[in-house]
This record gives sequence, structure tokens and C-alpha cells, in this order.
Amino acid sequence: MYSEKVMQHFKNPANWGKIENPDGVGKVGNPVCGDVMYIYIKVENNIIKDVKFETFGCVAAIATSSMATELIIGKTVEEALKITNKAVAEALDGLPPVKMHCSLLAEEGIKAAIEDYMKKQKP
Amino acid sequence: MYSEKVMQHFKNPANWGKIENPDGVGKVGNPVCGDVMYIYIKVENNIIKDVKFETFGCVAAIATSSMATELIIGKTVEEALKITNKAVAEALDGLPPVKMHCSLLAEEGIKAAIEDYMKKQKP
Amino acid sequence: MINNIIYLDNNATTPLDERVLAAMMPYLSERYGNPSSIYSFSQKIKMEIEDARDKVKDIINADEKDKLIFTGGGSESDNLAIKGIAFANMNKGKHIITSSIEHHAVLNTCKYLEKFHGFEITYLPVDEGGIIDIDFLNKSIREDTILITVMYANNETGVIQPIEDIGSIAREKGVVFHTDAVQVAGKLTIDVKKLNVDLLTMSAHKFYGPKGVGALYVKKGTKIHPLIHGGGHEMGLRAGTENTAGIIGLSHAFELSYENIEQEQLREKKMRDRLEKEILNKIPDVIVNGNKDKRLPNTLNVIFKYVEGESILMLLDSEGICVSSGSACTSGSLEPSHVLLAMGRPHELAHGSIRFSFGRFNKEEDVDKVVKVLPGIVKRMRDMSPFGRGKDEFWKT
Amino acid sequence: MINNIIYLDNNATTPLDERVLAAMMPYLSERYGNPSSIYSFSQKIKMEIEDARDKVKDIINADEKDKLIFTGGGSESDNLAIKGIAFANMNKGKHIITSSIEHHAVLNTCKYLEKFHGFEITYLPVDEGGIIDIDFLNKSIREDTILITVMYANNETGVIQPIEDIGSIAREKGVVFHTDAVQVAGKLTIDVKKLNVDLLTMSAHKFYGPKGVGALYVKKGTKIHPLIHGGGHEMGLRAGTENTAGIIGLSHAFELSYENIEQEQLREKKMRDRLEKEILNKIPDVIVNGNKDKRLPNTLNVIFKYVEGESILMLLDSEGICVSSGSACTSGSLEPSHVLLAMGRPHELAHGSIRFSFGRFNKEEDVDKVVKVLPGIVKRMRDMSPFGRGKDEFWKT
Ligand SMILES: Cc1ncc(COP(=O)(O)O)c(C=O)c1O
Ligand SMILES: Cc1ncc(COP(=O)(O)O)c(C=O)c1O
Ligand code: FES
Ligand code: FES
Repeated sequence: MYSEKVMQHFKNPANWGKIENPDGVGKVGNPVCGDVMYIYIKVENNIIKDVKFETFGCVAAIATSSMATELIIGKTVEEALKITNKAVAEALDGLPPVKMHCSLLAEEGIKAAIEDYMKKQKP
Repeated sequence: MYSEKVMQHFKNPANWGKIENPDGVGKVGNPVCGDVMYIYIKVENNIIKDVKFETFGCVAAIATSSMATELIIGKTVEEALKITNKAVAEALDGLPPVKMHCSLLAEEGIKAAIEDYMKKQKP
Repeated sequence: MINNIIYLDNNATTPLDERVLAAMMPYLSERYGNPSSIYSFSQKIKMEIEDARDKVKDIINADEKDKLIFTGGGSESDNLAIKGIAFANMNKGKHIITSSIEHHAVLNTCKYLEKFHGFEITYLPVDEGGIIDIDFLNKSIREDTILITVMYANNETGVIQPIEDIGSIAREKGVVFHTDAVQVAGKLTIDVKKLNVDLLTMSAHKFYGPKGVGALYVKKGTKIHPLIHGGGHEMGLRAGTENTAGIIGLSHAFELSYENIEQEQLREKKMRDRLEKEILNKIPDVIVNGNKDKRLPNTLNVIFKYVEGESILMLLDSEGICVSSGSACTSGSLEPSHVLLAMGRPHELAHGSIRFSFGRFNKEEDVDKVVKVLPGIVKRMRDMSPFGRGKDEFWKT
Repeated sequence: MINNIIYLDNNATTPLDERVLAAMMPYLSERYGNPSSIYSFSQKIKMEIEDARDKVKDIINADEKDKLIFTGGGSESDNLAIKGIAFANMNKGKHIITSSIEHHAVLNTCKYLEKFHGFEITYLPVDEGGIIDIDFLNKSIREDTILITVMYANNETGVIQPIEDIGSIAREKGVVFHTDAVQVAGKLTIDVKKLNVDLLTMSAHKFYGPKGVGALYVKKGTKIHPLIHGGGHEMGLRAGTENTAGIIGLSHAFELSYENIEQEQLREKKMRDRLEKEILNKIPDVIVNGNKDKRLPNTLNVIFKYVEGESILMLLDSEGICVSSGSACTSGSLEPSHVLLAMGRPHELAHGSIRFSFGRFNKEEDVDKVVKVLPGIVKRMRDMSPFGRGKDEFWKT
């Protein structure tokens, strides 16, 4: 059902946890299943220096959370905004069709966190 | 499906064949399946001295033909008329329900042969 | 069993008992005849099928004239019962009563009749413990009600329904009554006379028999249409060359299950109860689902608050422990358990249940192993979750 | 095979090939998981089922997106095809075309729809050789025709129907086309694309696979309702825990059948033709049924005039020879073969047919044995019959 890579990320997820005093926080819920993801980012010179997630969700949700955080770390804010759920799923060697929606959590979480960061930047 | 006894009578039927110059002949057909039985009798002093059958029919038809002829041989005409298909079937340790109708051939064959005999007796 | 897995998913399916396989083997090799053929090679097989049928009928206390139809499984039996009664009696009415916690084989069959064949369905609610509302049933019966179908015990929670009471009501009102006893057959004694049921479903692979064979008990005189038309097999109620090995396997497995049923019930209950106690002791924020007094002795359904069921299931899997989250055939789907929702659990909780179901081949050590790894797994997933003690209060119970 | 019977009833059922049984065994022992469960133990089994499905699809040249549904046998596949199409498309029309020589799984399903669900059925006639009337078919198609269902080869006579032609007509007129290929699967190569069929039925126990498992090919885009509702198994088209051993067995058996199919066809044809020749040489008043140019290579159906089939069958049985009279599932019934009646045989002749059907495990010696005993048996029964040469002239042919 799940690819090896999904299982690896699920069992040993990267970047889970919380950042104290983050520069941006995204809190998103999945409308399909009700699952929830929080994402915290630390930004320096427009570059994402640190990212952490907390996820209440299925295996796919956790694996995509992990993969998505790995994909954006070290990227500029603009680059990070371009990450799509499809890209995350592909990086995980795909997801079962019924589980594609789970990867939306990660995409939207990142977007929400960056939005939050940008809002805070405005004077 | 068939009892041992049915199979015995089917494989080694008693009294099959023809009687030359019989005292009575019954030719009956089974309305249910279209099968046919001929029965020939020889009567002396009101007693059935000899009987033979020819049957185009299933295993049950042949076994009941055989059993029925055994049952009436040596009997008076009146006694022979009392033989029912149920009695024949019972003497064979029963027949499968769908095959009960087959035993009617024998009962009716005997009746027809005796009727034929009686008709010939009338002046 | 040869695997070194800890199999705690016996409500999903059970291992085929070696003794059952041994009984099946002749029918998978030299006794290959088609039971409908009339030569002796086949007629002997036919007789053995009839013996197998009689054995099962005896165990459930069926009348000699009642029918027991062998089918291709529990789902087919449910469909045969419900569609068979519905189509054969639609001139009398098109109203069916079922419950909101049925297996999908019942639920989706009812929904199909509702959507495409003009039937009206009433879905009985259940209480927090998962037991159907008898008053509601009483009030729901109408002039045009032609069938009541309520499961004997629920596959997810193990909760046992008041079938005898439902049976008396149905009989009194003259409504045909079917029960899906898939989770009860082989686990509790069944007496169709006492239960007042007209139709009862069972499935061999839930009692250490083979997959792909089931049975439907049909009380004599019940007007029913076949689901599978064709040759005159199974008293004209289920066409198709008989699955001889499967039928012999079902019958033998059923018999074996009742050989020392009380002892086995106690043995499994003991393991189940210990697991329950240990979980409640070692893990905070746990909810046990289902009325504890009316539960199959082998089933434990728990919610670990703040985490999803699938994650726990998969981490248990990496430890070689097989359990389920929701019912097997709905996993892969996204909906939370309709059974837990019907019991009033909020959506997020319903999504997070784990079912442990014990069976003949479990041992006390299996409990030990689960108790050893489960607290850590739950803690790990909770740490990863944004909710829980000292975190956001996302829901309240 | 272990029995010392001579089994010449391979159209009724076939022995399970030992190689197939070997492939099934793991699923009857340690690999007992429910394929719908999501832990790895079960997911591996699920993948093997999908491989099994792909293998069968490849052999019949199905498209990747076409469906192959595993069912509980040929009869279920036929019912699923016919009722599934009928109920899903009844808004478009309620007219179905079939033939008068179908297996009862098709015939009785059509009759059921006719009697209880308001469908109208056209039964295509056949010629003396048992081949359906294509012109009649052409003329029978109406605006409201939603399904044509004609068997690929007849089980009693082995006569092969012009499926490709029917398929083109159906496609041209936009009517869904189903064929019951139970007697062809494993005997002749099947190419669903070339045949223009939308649905095709097969049954494992006819090609040395297990009893109680079949398949239905469904072309992509075909609108069809399930017959068995429930969980989402088999792409939502057939609920029920998968008969894992059965499915693996079907697929493996199907594969094996095509390994050297041409050679096997020739081998069986040689035996069949020799038996036919010997019978015609040694026994007077014999009629061979079915168009000789359009016949399965393994099937021989003959009438011995003046005697009934059952008696011959039973005397052959005492010699350890298994053959059939009429189709297996109608024996026990009284009706003469509907297939022979449709071919214009009078009632008494139709009652008297014997079918010899060869298979993988037959040898030339089997023919010798039959040829040795059959003439005596026929003579004996004819002597006992009131008809025949020099006796009453009961019928003429
Ligand atoms: C042509 C044909 N169709 C359908 C069937 C039914 O298959 P099954 O007995 O596997 O249900 C058979 C054999 O019995 C058959 O010969
Ligand atoms: C309560 C209940 N009913 C019906 C079924 C369906 O049985 P099967 O999978 O044998 O079709 C199951 C199990 O899957 C079940 O638990
Ligand atoms: S099911 Fe909710 S995120 Fe996967
Ligand atoms: S079937 Fe005709 S006499 Fe038995």
C-alpha cells in the first residue's frame, strides 16, 4: 500500500516537534478527513533556516509532513511557496490514490506558515 | 442417489424380454417424461404364471419394471391389480423424490396387461 | 502458526485450522467430482456435502426441514438474505428495518435497494454502548415492513445485540427477521429456535475455516429469491458447482469450534481482559468502546485520544503485531468508523480506534508483547501530535 | 490421478492440477491474512492477488484499464454480468437477447428478470448443428435492447458460436455484449479485443483450478451494478473477503492451461475423434450432435437411439467410466436437454444423449476401455427396450 520511502519517513520523521518563538506558524486542517497539521518556521534573510511540524493524521500525513519540511529547509521563501503536494508525494515515490489528499496538509501548512511569517513582517 | 437394491435390479433385471402369444399385453407411456414400458403376461387358472417386460426408460423405470414383475408372478390377477407404485418403490428401498413418477410405469403396465387379458376372456 | 507475527486481528479473518485443511485435502485432490453428476464417484461426494449440511444444522438447532444454503461467503449470504427477501416479498411492501452499525455487506445492500429499487430503509440508532434501541424498532414496524435485519454481534466493537428480543418482536408482528451472525458463529453458541430468527448468516473464514465460503440458514417456509440463478444446486437457492472443499471445510471448522467452546471463550476473555486492564493502567486518555457487559469475549476496541488509529496500527505492524483500525474492508477508505460515529463518538475520536481481536492461536505472551511496545508507540505519536495534555485543546470528551 | 476411474466428464469439472494446488497451499496455511488489512502481512497477499489478476488479464489480451472481477464461480459471474447490466441500464431499456442453448446460469437469470423485474427476453434459435441464427439476432436488436448474452461454446455439445460476428454487430449497434466462456477458458485462446466482448465469464474448476472461484472480465467504461454489495473489494464490484487460495489457484491454472495449448488441443482431439469413429463403426443407429467443424476439440455428444441416456451412463459407471447425460446440473431433473431440443431433436432422442469430454489427464487407453465396453452396454439396453430394429417403430429420424 505505502512505498518504502513513505514508511521510512513515517517511522523516522524528520523535523517533528515545535519551535519556540517561531517566525511563522501554520495551522491547517484537512477538510476531507479532519486531520490537522501545525507547522513552525524560522526564517533568516528570506531563507528558511528551521522548520518543525506536529501532525495529527495518518501515515501519509506524517510522511508528507516530514518530506515537505526536508524539501523546504534551506530554500528561500519564494521557492518554498512553489512546493506542491504532488512534488511531495513524488519525492516519497508516490501515495495510494485514496491517500493523495493527505499530502495537501503539508502543502497548505507550509503556505499558511509563510503567510503568517509575511504578515508579521509587515509593519 | 439410487439405493443398492435399485442398482441391483437395474443391473440384473428379472423377467425382461418378450412372451410369445401372451394372454395379455400392456403398453404404457409415462406422461411426465415420455418413457415407455411394454408388459406381457401369461395367466393360468387366474394365476399369473409368467411375466416379461420391455422398457425404454431410466434406471428407476427399469428397476421398478423388474421388481414389479417379481412381485406379481405367482399372484392371482386380483392380487396383482392391488400392487401400487409405492409398494414397488418401497420394495426397492425407496426412490429419489424426482424419480417416484417412474414407478408409475410399472403399476400402470401391469394394470393395462391385466385389463387386456380380461378383455380377451370375455366371450 | 509458522509466522512469527502476533496476530490479533481474528475478527478480520482467522488462520485455517490444520485439522480443517486436512479434512479439505481429499476434495482438493482425488475427490474432484462434480457433486451434481450422477455416477457413484460424484454421488458419494454429494452425500458428504449433505452430511456437512446436517452437521451445521444440528449445531445451530435447526429443524430438519429448515434450509442451510452454502454460499461464497458472509457478504453473499447477507446479500442473498436481504435481496432475496426483498424481491420475493415486494408485493407485500417495500420497507426494511436495519441498524446503523451493520457491516457494509448489509448496509450497502440496503442502500442499494433504497437507491435503485424503490425500497425504504429505517436505520435503528444505538446507544453509547453500541446497542440498538428496541423501542425505536417497535415504533418503526409498519404495515409494509417486510424484513428486519440486525447483526448478532458487531465486528468492530464486539457488542452483542438483543437478538432474542428482536426475534420475538419480529415474530409477533409477522415480519421476517435476518441476523448477520458472522462474528458470532464459532464464538458463541447459536440456537436459531431460541433466537426466533428466519435467516442467519455465517462465514467460514471467521471460525478457522477457508475463505470464500459461507452459509445462510433459512427457516422452512420463508419466501426468498435466489441471488445466483442457474442450476438447481442448494435446493434451488444458490446455483453453481459446489465448492466441495470449502463446504467440507466450513462444516468441519464449525464443528471444531464448538468442541470446547466455553473453555475457549474463557481463555480468550482472560487475555482480552488483561490487555484491557494493562492498557488502561499504562496509557492515559484511553476510551474503551462498547458495552462491557454485552461484548464478545475476544474483542477489545479502544481509542487513544489525540492520535490517529492508522499510525498506531502501522507502528505495531513494524513490531510484528497485527491489529486493525476500523473494519478491514473499510480501511483504505477515509471515513471514520460508522459504528463509532453511530455510538456518538466525535469524528476525530472515531478516526482513532484500534481493535484487538483474539483467537484460537493466541497465547498470553502475545498480550505481554503488546503491553511492552504499545505505551511507547502511543506516546511517540502523541508527542508528534499537536494535541493532547498540555497542548492545544482540540476536542473534549 | 489416484482413482482408477476413467474420467471422461471434463466439461462438468476437472481435477485440480497438482501444480495449482501447490501454488494454493501457502494461502491455506501460513498466509492466511485478510488482503484488505493494511499491515504488511496482508498487503503482500493483496499484491499477489493483483499479480494474479494481471496475469489473467494479459492472457485474454485485456486492456490495462479493463476490469477482471474474481467471483465465486461461473454461475455468479453470469449472474453478475446479466443482472448487473440489466439493473444498471434499465432506464435505457429492458430488452435482452440471449440464445436458446445457454447454460442455466444464463437462461434462468434471464427468465428471472423476465418474470419478476419486467424485462423482455428474446431467445435466439439455433440450427441443427447448434449454431445461433445471426440474421435472427440482427433483426431482434431494438432501441431498448441493453444486452446481448450468447455463450462462447456450449457445454453439452461443445459447439462454438460465432462470437466475433456477434461482437461486431453488438458494437455497431451500441449494445453491451456478454459471453459465457466457461467452456472455452483454458481450452481455446481468448482475445477479448478481437472478440469485441464487453463481459466474459470463466470458472476455474473447468480448467484444472479449484471449485468455487470464477472471474468476470468487464471492459472499461461498462456501466454495471454489483451483485454482492458490501465492502469495496474487487473495485467495488464484488464484496466479500477474497478467496485468496482460490484466486491464486484460478490464475495459476489459467496460465498453465495456455502453456502448450495447441499441443493439448490436438492430443485431446485425436482421442475424441478416435472414440467418435469407433462408436460409429461398432454401434448402429448413433447420432453425433453438433456441428463437427465448430466444436471444441474435447467434446463428443452422441445419441444412442432407442435407449435412454441415464441407463447407459449408469452401466458405464459400473465399469468405472464417468460420463454425463445432459448437463451435470440438470441431471436429477426430468427434462430432456434443452440444448438438443433447440437443435430440433425430438423429445425421446434428446432424452438419450451421452457426453464424453476429454481433458488433460486422459490417455489413449481410456478410449480403448470405452470402446471395449460400450457396444455391449448399448446392445443390452436396446434388447431391453421395446423399440429398435425389428421391433416397434416408435419414432423416425
Ligand atoms: C457454459 C457454462 N456456464 C456456466 C457454468 C457454471 O459454472 P459454475 O458451476 O462454476 O458456477 C457452467 C458449468 O457448470 C457451464 O458449463
Ligand atoms: C459482521 C460481518 N458481516 C459480514 C462480513 C462479510 O463476510 P465475508 O468477508 O466472508 O464476505 C464480515 C466480515 O468481513 C463481518 O464481520
Ligand atoms: S487520512 Fe487524514 S491526512 Fe491522511
Ligand atoms: S425418467 Fe422416465 S421413467 Fe424415469
